[in-house]
Amino acid sequence: MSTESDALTIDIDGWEGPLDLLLALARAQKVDLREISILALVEQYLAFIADAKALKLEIAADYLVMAAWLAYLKSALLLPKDPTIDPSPEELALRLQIRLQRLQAMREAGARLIARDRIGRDVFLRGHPEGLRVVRRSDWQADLYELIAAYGAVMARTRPVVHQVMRRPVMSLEEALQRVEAMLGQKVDWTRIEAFLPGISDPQLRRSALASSFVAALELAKQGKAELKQDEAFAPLFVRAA
Amino acid sequence: MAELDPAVRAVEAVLFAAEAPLTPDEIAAYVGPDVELKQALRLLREDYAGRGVELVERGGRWHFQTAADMAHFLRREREEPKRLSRAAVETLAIIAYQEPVSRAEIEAIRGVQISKGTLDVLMEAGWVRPAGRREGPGRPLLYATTQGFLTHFGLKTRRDLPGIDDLKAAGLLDPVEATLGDVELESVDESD
Amino acid sequence: MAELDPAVRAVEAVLFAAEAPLTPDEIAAYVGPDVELKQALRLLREDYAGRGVELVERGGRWHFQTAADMAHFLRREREEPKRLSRAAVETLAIIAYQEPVSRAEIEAIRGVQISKGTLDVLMEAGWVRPAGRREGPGRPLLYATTQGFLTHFGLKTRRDLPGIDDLKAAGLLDPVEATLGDVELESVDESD
Repeated sequence: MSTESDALTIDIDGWEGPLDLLLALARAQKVDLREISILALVEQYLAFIADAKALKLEIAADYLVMAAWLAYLKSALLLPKDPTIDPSPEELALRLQIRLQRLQAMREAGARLIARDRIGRDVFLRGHPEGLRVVRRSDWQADLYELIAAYGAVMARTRPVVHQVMRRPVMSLEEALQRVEAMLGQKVDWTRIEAFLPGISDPQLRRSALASSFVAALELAKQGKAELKQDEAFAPLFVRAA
Repeated sequence: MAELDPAVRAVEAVLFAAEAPLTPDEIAAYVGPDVELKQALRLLREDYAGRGVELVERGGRWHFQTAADMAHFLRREREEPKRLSRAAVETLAIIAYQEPVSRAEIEAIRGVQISKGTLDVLMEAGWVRPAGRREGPGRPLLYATTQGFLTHFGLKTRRDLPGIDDLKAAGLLDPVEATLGDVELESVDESD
Repeated sequence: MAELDPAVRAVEAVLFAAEAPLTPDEIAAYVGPDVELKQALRLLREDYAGRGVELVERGGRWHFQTAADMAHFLRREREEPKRLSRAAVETLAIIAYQEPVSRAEIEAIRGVQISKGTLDVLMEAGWVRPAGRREGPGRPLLYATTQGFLTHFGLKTRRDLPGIDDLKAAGLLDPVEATLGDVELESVDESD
């Protein structure tokens, strides 16, 4: 900021690019952009850049690109017409002119837009509106199936459950008592308790028969009708008539 | 409308844009000291009398408000479809099948407590109504279904509800826990 | 002020109470379907013409606001809206007059790249919105103005944009081609 060149650099930065600079130069030339001389505009731009260079300023690349293009346009406009060049230099000049008009038009439109009566600056909305309210009401949905299915579920969950236990093959104690008592009359000597069981292949029923027969033997021993013998725990159990 | 004095227009605009009721002094700070404020306010109040908006004074402060009799226009209802919760459907089903029932009975049947909200929802939907009290200890409030209930569910009478046997036949009574029960019995067997 | 039809009073009250501009459909949702809304709105607009407050239509939505010539009374102690940068103003104008436009088209007109912040500022203000993509190479995102833009800048429709007809007639709103021949301007950064 302290040196002169810095200040001038800032001046260059004040332009929003080469088109902005061109527009400023064009407007200095004529208010109606449709009447400007492109050739004169090119001269002015090139002179501006040349001045800046003379001051040894840093000039952004895009300004130099534009200068080169304008120098080309200038020479093309001054040279005798070459019909093979497309677009023609006149066409290019016209396009540049339209482009400047467009930018100018939008710049003015923006200024007019921003100057309108704007809410919060020129016109104001009600400061403290009561507000409108939407009261949400629930429209409850359920169908008949849901209803009866729910009742079914409640009933199924809470009704006393009746358990039907399948009858399992067992030998009752009475049955075992009769059988063991009857058999004891025939077997006089010590006999393993398994020998008192009926011929059964079903292991479940066999277990039941064994248990019942054991209890029956105990009962007969209690009544003094039988004697039991076992050498050690889990050893074979022997029964004989007392 | 009558052509308004610029000063009155200014007072009108200031009161309209104000974020809170204003005292005459506060209004004067906006419109300037030369305005006949008392007169302007009286004029505006008369101007707005009978319209949808009125100018009112409360404790020395002035503000515009919508006319009191317009209040019902400032709200509108919007219906939002909502599905009943499972608890609500079950409660409704119990009331429908066993009405009139008390809350305690519903809870006994469901095996869980029901929240106050559940019955409220059913009453809001217009399907359940209080139906007197049961004579006896505590005189509990009873609930029953409404005509609206029958209409919504497409029933002529409550007798159109499928009976327990129908539910059973439709498989709707199959215990949900049945499978679990079997597993338990089996594991008991195995440990025999 | 004139005695009002109850229906017109209702429309007046609803618009007065509303926190945002309303479409006729929205007003109808409050005042009921039987009100001749078009007529009521026209009547109210005429009623308020020349007062300190006026009824205006912006992009199909209606609201009350203070009359523009009352601005000097109301600006007192009010925060001015943040000033827009020159780049933002031009970008907004280009979008408003030529919508929908892509960022590249905005840059082609302005001759400089626009910084990300410029469009952000306009979108944050609620004036500009993304408006789909243009079919074609790169499928560029397009920008257009919003309802809020019309409301804020006091435009009934986009046709009310100042000078838009003249600009159109002069061909200055035609779709932008990459004019200016081969000059590459895209690498230029704008200085806001």
